[in-house]
Amino acid sequence: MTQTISLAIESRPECIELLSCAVQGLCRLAGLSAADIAKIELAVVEAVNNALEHAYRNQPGHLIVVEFQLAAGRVSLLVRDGGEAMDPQKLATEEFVEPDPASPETWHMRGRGLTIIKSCVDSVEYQVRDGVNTLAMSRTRGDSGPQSD
Amino acid sequence: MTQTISLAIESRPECIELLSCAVQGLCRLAGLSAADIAKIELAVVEAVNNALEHAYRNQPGHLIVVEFQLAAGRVSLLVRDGGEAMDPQKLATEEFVEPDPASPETWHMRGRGLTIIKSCVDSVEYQVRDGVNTLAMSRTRGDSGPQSD
Amino acid sequence: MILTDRNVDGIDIVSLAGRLVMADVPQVRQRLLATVERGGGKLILDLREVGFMDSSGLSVLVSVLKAVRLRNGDVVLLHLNPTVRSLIELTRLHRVFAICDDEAAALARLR
Amino acid sequence: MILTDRNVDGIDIVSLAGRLVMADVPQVRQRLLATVERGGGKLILDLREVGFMDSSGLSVLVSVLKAVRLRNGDVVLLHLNPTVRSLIELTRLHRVFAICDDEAAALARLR
Ligand SMILES: Nc1ncnc2c1ncn2[C@@H]1O[C@H](COP(=O)(O)OP(=O)(O)O)[C@@H](O)[C@H]1O
Ligand SMILES: Nc1ncnc2c1ncn2[C@@H]1O[C@H](COP(=O)(O)OP(=O)(O)O)[C@@H](O)[C@H]1O
Repeated sequence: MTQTISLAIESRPECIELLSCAVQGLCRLAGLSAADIAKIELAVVEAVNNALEHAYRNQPGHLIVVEFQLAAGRVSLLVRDGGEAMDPQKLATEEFVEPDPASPETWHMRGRGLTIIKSCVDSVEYQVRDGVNTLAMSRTRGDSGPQSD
Repeated sequence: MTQTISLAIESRPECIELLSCAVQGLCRLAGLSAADIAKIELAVVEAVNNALEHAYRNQPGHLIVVEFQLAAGRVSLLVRDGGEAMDPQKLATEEFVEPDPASPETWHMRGRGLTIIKSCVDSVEYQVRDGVNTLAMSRTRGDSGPQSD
Repeated sequence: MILTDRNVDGIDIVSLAGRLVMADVPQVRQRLLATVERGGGKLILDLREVGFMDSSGLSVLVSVLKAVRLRNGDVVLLHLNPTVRSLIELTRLHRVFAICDDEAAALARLR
Repeated sequence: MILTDRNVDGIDIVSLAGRLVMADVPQVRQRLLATVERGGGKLILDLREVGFMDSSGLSVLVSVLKAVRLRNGDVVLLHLNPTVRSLIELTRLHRVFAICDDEAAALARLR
Protein backbone atom coordinates (compact mmCIF):
# COMPACT_ATOMS: atom_id res chain seq x y z
CA MET A 1 0.00 0.00 0.00
CA THR A 2 1.27 3.45 -0.88
CA GLN A 3 2.27 5.70 2.01
CA THR A 4 1.90 9.41 1.35
CA ILE A 5 3.02 12.59 3.08
CA SER A 6 2.68 16.10 1.81
CA LEU A 7 5.17 18.85 2.59
CA ALA A 8 4.23 22.48 2.16
CA ILE A 9 6.28 25.67 2.27
CA GLU A 10 5.71 29.30 1.49
CA SER A 11 7.26 30.51 -1.77
CA ARG A 12 10.44 31.92 -0.22
CA PRO A 13 13.96 30.72 -1.07
CA GLU A 14 14.88 30.34 2.63
CA CYS A 15 12.21 27.68 3.07
CA ILE A 16 13.50 25.38 0.32
CA GLU A 17 16.19 23.81 2.51
CA LEU A 18 13.47 22.56 4.85
CA LEU A 19 11.96 20.65 1.96
CA SER A 20 15.41 19.31 1.08
CA CYS A 21 16.01 17.97 4.57
CA ALA A 22 12.55 16.48 4.94
CA VAL A 23 12.94 14.75 1.57
CA GLN A 24 16.36 13.43 2.64
CA GLY A 25 14.78 11.88 5.74
CA LEU A 26 12.03 10.30 3.66
CA CYS A 27 14.45 8.93 1.09
CA ARG A 28 16.40 7.25 3.89
CA LEU A 29 13.20 5.52 4.95
CA ALA A 30 12.79 4.41 1.34
CA GLY A 31 16.15 2.63 1.59
CA LEU A 32 17.74 4.68 -1.21
CA SER A 33 21.52 4.97 -1.48
CA ALA A 34 23.27 8.24 -0.63
CA ALA A 35 23.87 8.84 -4.35
CA ASP A 36 20.20 8.30 -5.19
CA ILE A 37 19.10 10.52 -2.32
CA ALA A 38 21.32 13.32 -3.63
CA LYS A 39 19.73 12.99 -7.07
CA ILE A 40 16.19 13.09 -5.77
CA GLU A 41 16.98 16.02 -3.53
CA LEU A 42 18.44 17.88 -6.52
CA ALA A 43 15.42 17.11 -8.72
CA VAL A 44 13.04 18.37 -6.02
CA VAL A 45 15.06 21.53 -5.41
CA GLU A 46 15.13 22.31 -9.16
CA ALA A 47 11.39 21.75 -9.46
CA VAL A 48 10.68 23.91 -6.42
CA ASN A 49 13.05 26.64 -7.68
CA ASN A 50 11.08 26.66 -10.93
CA ALA A 51 7.74 26.92 -9.15
CA LEU A 52 9.08 29.85 -7.14
CA GLU A 53 10.78 31.67 -10.03
CA HIS A 54 8.46 30.99 -12.93
CA ALA A 55 5.04 30.01 -11.59
CA TYR A 56 5.11 32.60 -8.77
CA ARG A 57 7.62 35.06 -10.33
CA ASN A 58 9.58 35.16 -7.09
CA GLN A 59 6.65 36.45 -5.08
CA PRO A 60 6.43 35.24 -1.47
CA GLY A 61 3.10 34.42 0.14
CA HIS A 62 2.18 31.49 -2.11
CA LEU A 63 2.20 27.78 -1.41
CA ILE A 64 4.48 25.12 -2.87
CA VAL A 65 3.61 21.54 -2.01
CA VAL A 66 5.73 18.44 -2.43
CA GLU A 67 3.84 15.19 -2.14
CA PHE A 68 6.07 12.21 -1.36
CA GLN A 69 4.66 8.77 -2.18
CA LEU A 70 6.35 5.59 -1.11
CA ALA A 71 5.17 2.50 -2.97
CA ALA A 72 6.63 -0.96 -3.51
CA GLY A 73 9.52 -0.53 -5.91
CA ARG A 74 9.04 3.18 -6.44
CA VAL A 75 9.16 6.63 -4.87
CA SER A 76 7.22 9.46 -6.47
CA LEU A 77 7.50 13.16 -5.76
CA LEU A 78 4.85 15.56 -7.01
CA VAL A 79 5.66 19.27 -6.90
CA ARG A 80 2.55 21.43 -7.04
CA ASP A 81 2.01 25.15 -7.37
CA GLY A 82 -0.99 27.36 -8.01
CA GLY A 83 0.80 29.94 -10.14
CA GLU A 84 1.32 30.49 -13.85
CA ALA A 85 1.51 27.22 -15.70
CA MET A 86 4.39 26.11 -17.87
CA ASP A 87 3.63 25.18 -21.47
CA PRO A 88 3.35 21.38 -21.03
CA GLN A 89 5.29 20.91 -24.29
CA LYS A 90 8.30 22.55 -22.69
CA LEU A 91 9.33 19.38 -20.87
CA ALA A 92 9.70 17.52 -24.15
CA THR A 93 10.87 20.34 -26.41
CA GLU A 94 13.27 22.15 -24.03
CA GLU A 95 16.64 21.91 -25.77
CA PHE A 96 19.74 21.84 -23.70
CA VAL A 97 22.42 24.17 -25.05
CA GLU A 98 25.84 22.57 -24.74
CA PRO A 99 28.31 25.22 -23.58
CA ASP A 100 31.14 25.72 -26.08
CA PRO A 101 34.51 26.84 -24.66
CA ALA A 102 35.09 28.96 -27.76
CA SER A 103 31.71 30.75 -27.67
CA PRO A 104 30.93 32.66 -24.48
CA GLU A 105 27.42 33.33 -25.82
CA THR A 106 26.68 29.63 -25.14
CA TRP A 107 27.57 30.03 -21.47
CA HIS A 108 24.00 30.58 -20.43
CA MET A 109 22.99 31.82 -17.02
CA ARG A 110 19.91 29.62 -16.93
CA GLY A 111 18.05 26.87 -18.73
CA ARG A 112 19.53 23.84 -16.91
CA GLY A 113 16.77 22.98 -14.43
CA LEU A 114 14.60 20.73 -16.57
CA THR A 115 17.64 18.93 -17.99
CA ILE A 116 18.89 18.24 -14.48
CA ILE A 117 15.48 17.00 -13.35
CA LYS A 118 15.16 14.62 -16.31
CA SER A 119 18.60 13.15 -15.60
CA CYS A 120 17.94 12.63 -11.88
CA VAL A 121 14.68 10.67 -12.01
CA ASP A 122 13.26 7.89 -14.15
CA SER A 123 10.14 9.70 -15.30
CA VAL A 124 8.85 13.27 -15.31
CA GLU A 125 5.38 14.48 -16.25
CA TYR A 126 3.74 17.88 -16.07
CA GLN A 127 0.02 18.40 -15.70
CA VAL A 128 -2.24 21.41 -15.26
CA ARG A 129 -5.64 20.87 -13.71
CA ASP A 130 -8.10 23.23 -11.97
CA GLY A 131 -5.47 25.90 -11.51
CA VAL A 132 -2.97 23.48 -9.96
CA ASN A 133 0.25 22.68 -11.79
CA THR A 134 1.92 19.38 -10.96
CA LEU A 135 5.37 18.22 -11.92
CA ALA A 136 5.38 14.49 -11.14
CA MET A 137 8.72 12.71 -10.83
CA SER A 138 9.34 9.10 -9.99
CA ARG A 139 12.23 6.80 -9.43
CA THR A 140 12.42 3.05 -8.91
CA ARG A 141 13.97 1.63 -5.77
CA GLY A 142 14.97 -1.79 -4.48
CA ASP A 143 11.92 -3.89 -3.64
CA SER A 144 13.07 -4.47 -0.07
CA GLY A 145 10.30 -2.24 1.23
CA PRO A 146 10.62 0.62 3.70
CA GLN A 147 13.78 0.79 5.78
CA SER A 148 13.85 2.52 9.08
CA ASP A 149 15.83 2.66 12.25
CA MET B 1 13.67 34.80 10.56
CA THR B 2 11.58 31.72 11.24
CA GLN B 3 11.55 29.03 8.56
CA THR B 4 8.39 26.93 8.45
CA ILE B 5 7.33 23.72 6.73
CA SER B 6 4.13 21.85 7.21
CA LEU B 7 3.86 18.08 6.94
CA ALA B 8 0.50 16.43 6.41
CA ILE B 9 -0.57 12.78 6.51
CA GLU B 10 -3.83 10.91 6.45
CA SER B 11 -4.94 9.51 9.81
CA ARG B 12 -3.56 5.99 9.26
CA PRO B 13 -0.92 4.36 11.47
CA GLU B 14 1.19 3.35 8.44
CA CYS B 15 1.72 7.00 7.54
CA ILE B 16 3.20 8.02 10.87
CA GLU B 17 6.68 6.74 10.06
CA LEU B 18 6.81 9.18 7.14
CA LEU B 19 6.32 12.02 9.61
CA SER B 20 9.01 10.53 11.84
CA CYS B 21 11.56 10.42 9.05
CA ALA B 22 10.75 13.88 7.73
CA VAL B 23 11.06 15.29 11.25
CA GLN B 24 14.41 13.50 11.67
CA GLY B 25 15.70 15.18 8.51
CA LEU B 26 14.50 18.57 9.71
CA CYS B 27 16.02 18.15 13.16
CA ARG B 28 19.37 17.37 11.52
CA LEU B 29 19.12 20.70 9.71
CA ALA B 30 18.43 22.32 13.07
CA GLY B 31 21.78 21.03 14.31
CA LEU B 32 20.26 18.94 17.11
CA SER B 33 22.17 16.04 18.63
CA ALA B 34 21.11 12.44 17.95
CA ALA B 35 19.71 12.20 21.49
CA ASP B 36 17.67 15.38 21.07
CA ILE B 37 16.41 14.23 17.68
CA ALA B 38 15.21 10.96 19.21
CA LYS B 39 13.31 12.90 21.89
CA ILE B 40 11.62 15.22 19.44
CA GLU B 41 10.73 12.31 17.17
CA LEU B 42 9.17 10.51 20.14
CA ALA B 43 7.19 13.58 21.23
CA VAL B 44 5.83 14.03 17.71
CA VAL B 45 4.92 10.36 17.35
CA GLU B 46 3.08 10.40 20.70
CA ALA B 47 1.18 13.55 19.75
CA VAL B 48 0.24 12.14 16.36
CA ASN B 49 -0.79 8.80 17.91
CA ASN B 50 -3.10 10.76 20.22
CA ALA B 51 -4.63 12.73 17.36
CA LEU B 52 -5.27 9.48 15.51
CA GLU B 53 -6.60 7.50 18.47
CA HIS B 54 -8.49 10.12 20.44
CA ALA B 55 -9.30 13.06 18.17
CA TYR B 56 -10.18 10.83 15.19
CA ARG B 57 -11.06 7.62 17.11
CA ASN B 58 -8.83 5.58 14.79
CA GLN B 59 -10.81 6.55 11.69
CA PRO B 60 -8.77 6.92 8.48
CA GLY B 61 -9.56 9.65 5.97
CA HIS B 62 -8.75 12.63 8.18
CA LEU B 63 -5.80 14.96 8.13
CA ILE B 64 -3.03 15.29 10.72
CA VAL B 65 -0.63 18.18 10.18
CA VAL B 66 2.74 18.74 11.83
CA GLU B 67 4.09 22.24 11.42
CA PHE B 68 7.83 22.48 11.96
CA GLN B 69 9.23 25.92 12.77
CA LEU B 70 12.93 26.63 12.89
CA ALA B 71 13.84 29.86 14.67
CA ALA B 72 17.03 31.17 16.24
CA GLY B 73 17.58 29.17 19.41
CA ARG B 74 14.40 27.13 19.14
CA VAL B 75 12.50 24.50 17.18
CA SER B 76 8.73 24.29 17.51
CA LEU B 77 6.46 21.49 16.37
CA LEU B 78 2.71 22.04 16.21
CA VAL B 79 0.52 18.97 15.80
CA ARG B 80 -2.92 19.83 14.48
CA ASP B 81 -6.07 17.80 14.00
CA GLY B 82 -9.68 18.63 13.21
CA GLY B 83 -11.25 15.94 15.37
CA GLU B 84 -12.64 15.80 18.88
CA ALA B 85 -10.80 18.15 21.18
CA MET B 86 -9.07 17.13 24.37
CA ASP B 87 -10.08 18.88 27.57
CA PRO B 88 -7.32 21.54 27.68
CA GLN B 89 -6.98 20.98 31.45
CA LYS B 90 -5.84 17.42 30.76
CA LEU B 91 -2.30 18.49 29.94
CA ALA B 92 -1.85 19.99 33.39
CA THR B 93 -4.01 17.62 35.42
CA GLU B 94 -3.09 14.30 33.81
CA GLU B 95 -1.56 12.29 36.61
CA PHE B 96 1.03 9.72 35.82
CA VAL B 97 0.43 6.44 37.63
CA GLU B 98 3.70 4.96 38.81
CA PRO B 99 3.63 1.22 38.19
CA ASP B 100 4.05 -0.75 41.40
CA PRO B 101 5.70 -4.20 41.11
CA ALA B 102 3.39 -5.53 43.83
CA SER B 103 0.15 -4.25 42.27
CA PRO B 104 -0.60 -5.49 38.77
CA GLU B 105 -3.61 -3.15 38.67
CA THR B 106 -1.11 -0.27 38.36
CA TRP B 107 0.41 -1.81 35.21
CA HIS B 108 -1.71 0.27 32.91
CA MET B 109 -2.00 -0.37 29.22
CA ARG B 110 -2.19 3.33 28.38
CA GLY B 111 -1.88 6.82 29.82
CA ARG B 112 1.81 7.43 29.15
CA GLY B 113 1.69 9.62 26.03
CA LEU B 114 1.33 13.05 27.61
CA THR B 115 3.93 12.24 30.28
CA ILE B 116 6.39 11.22 27.57
CA ILE B 117 5.70 14.36 25.54
CA LYS B 118 6.20 16.64 28.54
CA SER B 119 9.53 15.00 29.33
CA CYS B 120 10.83 15.23 25.75
CA VAL B 121 10.31 18.92 25.05
CA ASP B 122 10.75 22.16 26.98
CA SER B 123 7.20 23.42 26.65
CA VAL B 124 3.82 22.00 25.64
CA GLU B 125 0.56 23.86 25.09
CA TYR B 126 -2.82 22.78 23.79
CA GLN B 127 -5.24 25.09 22.06
CA VAL B 128 -8.61 24.66 20.38
CA ARG B 129 -9.69 27.28 17.85
CA ASP B 130 -12.23 27.21 15.02
CA GLY B 131 -12.46 23.43 15.07
CA VAL B 132 -8.70 22.97 14.90
CA ASN B 133 -6.87 21.44 17.85
CA THR B 134 -3.19 22.29 18.20
CA LEU B 135 -0.65 20.69 20.50
CA ALA B 136 2.35 23.03 20.38
CA MET B 137 5.73 21.72 21.55
CA SER B 138 9.01 23.54 21.57
CA ARG B 139 12.59 22.89 22.44
CA THR B 140 15.63 25.15 22.63
CA ARG B 141 18.68 24.45 20.52
CA GLY B 142 22.22 25.81 20.24
CA ASP B 143 22.23 29.27 18.67
CA SER B 144 24.61 28.25 15.92
CA GLY B 145 21.82 28.57 13.35
CA PRO B 146 20.76 26.03 10.76
CA GLN B 147 23.23 23.26 9.98
CA SER B 148 23.14 21.51 6.66
CA ASP B 149 25.31 19.50 4.36
CA MET C 1 8.96 -5.15 12.56
CA ILE C 2 10.61 -8.57 12.22
CA LEU C 3 10.22 -11.22 14.96
CA THR C 4 12.46 -14.26 15.28
CA ASP C 5 11.73 -17.10 17.71
CA ARG C 6 14.03 -19.56 19.42
CA ASN C 7 13.49 -21.92 22.33
CA VAL C 8 16.23 -22.79 24.84
CA ASP C 9 15.32 -25.44 27.46
CA GLY C 10 11.65 -24.48 27.44
CA ILE C 11 12.33 -20.73 27.52
CA ASP C 12 11.12 -18.76 24.51
CA ILE C 13 13.47 -16.13 23.18
CA VAL C 14 11.92 -13.69 20.71
CA SER C 15 14.13 -11.14 18.96
CA LEU C 16 12.45 -8.02 17.64
CA ALA C 17 13.98 -5.87 14.92
CA GLY C 18 12.77 -2.52 13.61
CA ARG C 19 10.50 0.17 15.00
CA LEU C 20 7.89 -0.84 17.55
CA VAL C 21 5.20 1.77 16.95
CA MET C 22 1.45 1.96 16.56
CA ALA C 23 1.40 0.58 13.03
CA ASP C 24 3.11 -2.62 14.20
CA VAL C 25 1.30 -3.11 17.47
CA PRO C 26 -1.59 -5.38 16.39
CA GLN C 27 0.71 -7.84 14.61
CA VAL C 28 3.42 -7.87 17.32
CA ARG C 29 0.96 -8.18 20.18
CA GLN C 30 -0.75 -11.13 18.51
CA ARG C 31 2.53 -12.90 17.73
CA LEU C 32 3.86 -12.47 21.28
CA LEU C 33 0.64 -13.49 23.00
CA ALA C 34 0.51 -16.59 20.76
CA THR C 35 4.04 -17.47 21.87
CA VAL C 36 3.05 -17.11 25.53
CA GLU C 37 -0.09 -19.18 24.86
CA ARG C 38 1.88 -22.02 23.26
CA GLY C 39 4.89 -21.88 25.58
CA GLY C 40 5.38 -22.26 29.29
CA GLY C 41 5.05 -18.58 30.18
CA LYS C 42 8.83 -18.04 30.33
CA LEU C 43 9.86 -15.48 27.76
CA ILE C 44 12.90 -13.39 26.86
CA LEU C 45 12.33 -10.40 24.56
CA ASP C 46 15.57 -9.40 22.86
CA LEU C 47 15.15 -5.73 21.95
CA ARG C 48 18.68 -5.11 20.67
CA GLU C 49 17.48 -4.28 17.17
CA VAL C 50 14.56 -2.12 18.25
CA GLY C 51 15.79 1.36 17.44
CA PHE C 52 12.62 3.23 18.29
CA MET C 53 9.59 2.53 20.45
CA ASP C 54 6.61 4.63 21.48
CA SER C 55 3.99 4.27 24.21
CA SER C 56 1.95 1.88 22.08
CA GLY C 57 5.03 -0.37 22.00
CA LEU C 58 5.20 -0.15 25.80
CA SER C 59 1.57 -1.26 25.94
CA VAL C 60 2.55 -4.44 24.08
CA LEU C 61 5.25 -5.14 26.65
CA VAL C 62 2.74 -4.62 29.46
CA SER C 63 0.23 -7.02 27.83
CA VAL C 64 2.94 -9.64 27.59
CA LEU C 65 3.91 -9.11 31.22
CA LYS C 66 0.30 -9.58 32.33
CA ALA C 67 -0.06 -12.71 30.17
CA VAL C 68 3.06 -14.45 31.50
CA ARG C 69 2.25 -13.60 35.12
CA LEU C 70 -1.20 -15.17 34.68
CA ARG C 71 0.68 -18.37 33.88
CA ASN C 72 3.07 -17.96 36.79
CA GLY C 73 5.81 -17.20 34.33
CA ASP C 74 7.89 -14.11 33.73
CA VAL C 75 9.34 -12.03 30.94
CA VAL C 76 12.87 -10.62 30.77
CA LEU C 77 13.74 -7.66 28.55
CA LEU C 78 17.17 -8.24 27.04
CA HIS C 79 19.62 -5.82 25.40
CA LEU C 80 17.86 -2.48 25.73
CA ASN C 81 19.60 0.14 23.65
CA PRO C 82 19.88 3.64 25.13
CA THR C 83 16.75 5.07 23.45
CA VAL C 84 14.50 2.23 24.55
CA ARG C 85 16.07 2.08 28.00
CA SER C 86 15.43 5.75 28.61
CA LEU C 87 11.79 5.36 27.53
CA ILE C 88 11.33 2.47 29.96
CA GLU C 89 12.99 4.36 32.78
CA LEU C 90 11.03 7.53 32.09
CA THR C 91 7.77 5.61 32.36
CA ARG C 92 9.10 3.78 35.46
CA LEU C 93 8.47 0.39 33.87
CA HIS C 94 11.98 -0.75 34.85
CA ARG C 95 10.40 -1.24 38.29
CA VAL C 96 8.10 -4.00 37.03
CA PHE C 97 10.15 -5.61 34.26
CA ALA C 98 13.19 -7.80 34.73
CA ILE C 99 15.92 -6.29 32.52
CA CYS C 100 19.20 -7.96 31.49
CA ASP C 101 22.12 -7.09 29.26
CA ASP C 102 23.27 -10.67 28.92
CA GLU C 103 21.43 -13.69 27.57
CA ALA C 104 22.93 -16.17 30.04
CA ALA C 105 21.78 -14.00 32.94
CA ALA C 106 18.32 -13.72 31.42
CA LEU C 107 18.07 -17.49 31.03
CA ALA C 108 19.30 -18.01 34.60
CA ARG C 109 16.63 -15.66 35.85
CA LEU C 110 13.85 -17.69 34.27
CA ARG C 111 15.11 -21.15 35.26
CA MET D 1 27.08 29.63 2.97
CA ILE D 2 30.41 30.76 4.41
CA LEU D 3 33.06 32.36 2.18
CA THR D 4 36.71 32.70 3.18
CA ASP D 5 39.20 34.73 1.15
CA ARG D 6 42.98 34.41 0.78
CA ASN D 7 45.39 35.92 -1.71
CA VAL D 8 48.51 34.09 -2.92
CA ASP D 9 50.83 36.11 -5.20
CA GLY D 10 47.98 38.15 -6.64
CA ILE D 11 45.68 35.16 -7.10
CA ASP D 12 42.45 35.21 -5.08
CA ILE D 13 41.44 31.95 -3.44
CA VAL D 14 37.88 31.85 -2.12
CA SER D 15 36.70 28.81 -0.15
CA LEU D 16 32.97 28.18 -0.04
CA ALA D 17 31.35 26.08 2.66
CA GLY D 18 27.72 24.96 2.88
CA ARG D 19 24.93 24.60 0.37
CA LEU D 20 25.05 26.77 -2.74
CA VAL D 21 21.36 27.11 -3.57
CA MET D 22 18.88 29.77 -4.55
CA ALA D 23 18.62 31.31 -1.07
CA ASP D 24 22.39 31.98 -1.03
CA VAL D 25 22.82 33.11 -4.60
CA PRO D 26 22.40 36.90 -4.23
CA GLN D 27 24.92 37.13 -1.39
CA VAL D 28 27.47 34.74 -2.93
CA ARG D 29 27.27 36.29 -6.39
CA GLN D 30 27.84 39.76 -4.95
CA ARG D 31 30.79 38.66 -2.80
CA LEU D 32 32.49 36.85 -5.66
CA LEU D 33 31.96 39.61 -8.22
CA ALA D 34 33.35 42.12 -5.69
CA THR D 35 36.45 39.94 -5.32
CA VAL D 36 36.89 39.83 -9.11
CA GLU D 37 36.35 43.61 -9.25
CA ARG D 38 39.00 44.30 -6.62
CA GLY D 39 41.47 41.65 -7.71
CA GLY D 40 43.34 40.97 -10.91
CA GLY D 41 40.78 38.63 -12.43
CA LYS D 42 42.64 35.49 -11.34
CA LEU D 43 40.47 33.43 -9.05
CA ILE D 44 40.40 29.96 -7.50
CA LEU D 45 37.08 28.76 -6.07
CA ASP D 46 37.66 25.99 -3.52
CA LEU D 47 34.41 24.00 -3.45
CA ARG D 48 35.57 21.21 -1.13
CA GLU D 49 33.03 22.10 1.56
CA VAL D 50 30.14 22.63 -0.83
CA GLY D 51 28.02 19.55 -0.23
CA PHE D 52 25.11 20.48 -2.42
CA MET D 53 24.61 22.82 -5.36
CA ASP D 54 21.69 23.44 -7.71
CA SER D 55 21.38 25.16 -11.08
CA SER D 56 21.17 28.58 -9.43
CA GLY D 57 24.58 27.82 -7.92
CA LEU D 58 25.85 26.95 -11.40
CA SER D 59 24.60 30.32 -12.62
CA VAL D 60 26.84 32.02 -10.03
CA LEU D 61 29.84 30.09 -11.33
CA VAL D 62 28.97 31.15 -14.89
CA SER D 63 28.67 34.84 -13.88
CA VAL D 64 32.09 34.64 -12.26
CA LEU D 65 33.56 33.00 -15.38
CA LYS D 66 32.18 35.77 -17.56
CA ALA D 67 33.49 38.46 -15.19
CA VAL D 68 37.05 37.10 -15.04
CA ARG D 69 37.23 36.57 -18.79
CA LEU D 70 36.20 40.20 -19.35
CA ARG D 71 39.35 41.10 -17.42
CA ASN D 72 41.50 38.61 -19.34
CA GLY D 73 41.67 36.50 -16.21
CA ASP D 74 40.42 33.00 -15.45
CA VAL D 75 38.76 31.00 -12.72
CA VAL D 76 39.75 27.52 -11.57
CA LEU D 77 37.31 25.27 -9.70
CA LEU D 78 39.20 23.39 -7.00
CA HIS D 79 38.31 20.25 -5.04
CA LEU D 80 34.97 19.27 -6.50
CA ASN D 81 33.34 16.59 -4.41
CA PRO D 82 31.46 13.83 -6.25
CA THR D 83 28.00 15.42 -6.02
CA VAL D 84 29.13 18.78 -7.37
CA ARG D 85 31.37 17.17 -9.97
CA SER D 86 28.54 15.11 -11.36
CA LEU D 87 26.30 18.20 -11.57
CA ILE D 88 29.00 20.07 -13.50
CA GLU D 89 29.60 17.15 -15.83
CA LEU D 90 25.89 16.58 -16.39
CA THR D 91 25.48 20.20 -17.49
CA ARG D 92 28.68 19.94 -19.58
CA LEU D 93 30.23 22.91 -17.77
CA HIS D 94 33.46 20.95 -17.26
CA ARG D 95 34.11 21.88 -20.90
CA VAL D 96 34.32 25.59 -20.09
CA PHE D 97 35.72 25.60 -16.56
CA ALA D 98 39.27 24.77 -15.56
CA ILE D 99 39.00 22.12 -12.82
CA CYS D 100 41.77 21.01 -10.44
CA ASP D 101 42.08 18.65 -7.52
CA ASP D 102 45.22 20.25 -6.20
CA GLU D 103 45.87 23.83 -5.12
CA ALA D 104 49.44 23.98 -6.44
CA ALA D 105 48.21 22.91 -9.89
CA ALA D 106 45.41 25.49 -9.74
CA LEU D 107 47.89 28.25 -8.86
CA ALA D 108 50.26 27.14 -11.63
CA ARG D 109 47.42 27.32 -14.11
CA LEU D 110 46.72 30.96 -13.29
CA ARG D 111 50.33 32.19 -13.16
N1 LIG E 1 7.22 25.35 -12.70
C1 LIG E 1 7.26 26.12 -13.83
N2 LIG E 1 6.25 26.99 -14.06
C2 LIG E 1 6.28 27.77 -15.13
N3 LIG E 1 7.28 27.75 -16.05
C3 LIG E 1 8.30 26.92 -15.87
C4 LIG E 1 8.35 26.07 -14.75
N4 LIG E 1 9.48 25.33 -14.85
C5 LIG E 1 10.10 25.72 -15.95
N5 LIG E 1 9.41 26.67 -16.61
C6 LIG E 1 9.78 27.29 -17.89
O1 LIG E 1 10.76 26.46 -18.51
C7 LIG E 1 11.99 27.18 -18.72
C8 LIG E 1 13.17 26.25 -18.52
O2 LIG E 1 13.27 25.90 -17.15
P1 LIG E 1 14.65 25.40 -16.55
O3 LIG E 1 15.23 24.37 -17.47
O4 LIG E 1 14.40 24.97 -15.18
O5 LIG E 1 15.62 26.64 -16.60
P2 LIG E 1 15.55 28.03 -15.81
O6 LIG E 1 14.57 27.87 -14.70
O7 LIG E 1 16.95 28.24 -15.35
O8 LIG E 1 15.10 29.03 -16.84
C9 LIG E 1 11.93 28.34 -17.76
O9 LIG E 1 12.69 29.45 -18.18
C10 LIG E 1 10.44 28.65 -17.73
O10 LIG E 1 10.07 29.42 -18.84
N1 LIG F 1 -5.00 14.75 20.72
C1 LIG F 1 -5.95 14.37 21.63
N2 LIG F 1 -7.25 14.57 21.36
C2 LIG F 1 -8.16 14.21 22.26
N3 LIG F 1 -7.90 13.65 23.44
C3 LIG F 1 -6.62 13.42 23.78
C4 LIG F 1 -5.58 13.77 22.89
N4 LIG F 1 -4.41 13.44 23.48
C5 LIG F 1 -4.71 12.91 24.67
N5 LIG F 1 -6.04 12.89 24.87
C6 LIG F 1 -6.74 12.41 26.09
O1 LIG F 1 -5.77 12.36 27.13
C7 LIG F 1 -5.66 11.02 27.65
C8 LIG F 1 -4.21 10.73 28.04
O2 LIG F 1 -3.42 10.68 26.88
P1 LIG F 1 -2.03 9.90 26.90
O3 LIG F 1 -1.27 10.31 28.10
O4 LIG F 1 -1.38 10.15 25.59
O5 LIG F 1 -2.39 8.37 27.07
P2 LIG F 1 -3.16 7.38 26.09
O6 LIG F 1 -3.23 8.02 24.76
O7 LIG F 1 -2.34 6.15 26.13
O8 LIG F 1 -4.51 7.21 26.71
C9 LIG F 1 -6.20 10.14 26.54
O9 LIG F 1 -6.72 8.93 27.03
C10 LIG F 1 -7.30 11.02 25.94
O10 LIG F 1 -8.48 10.96 26.73
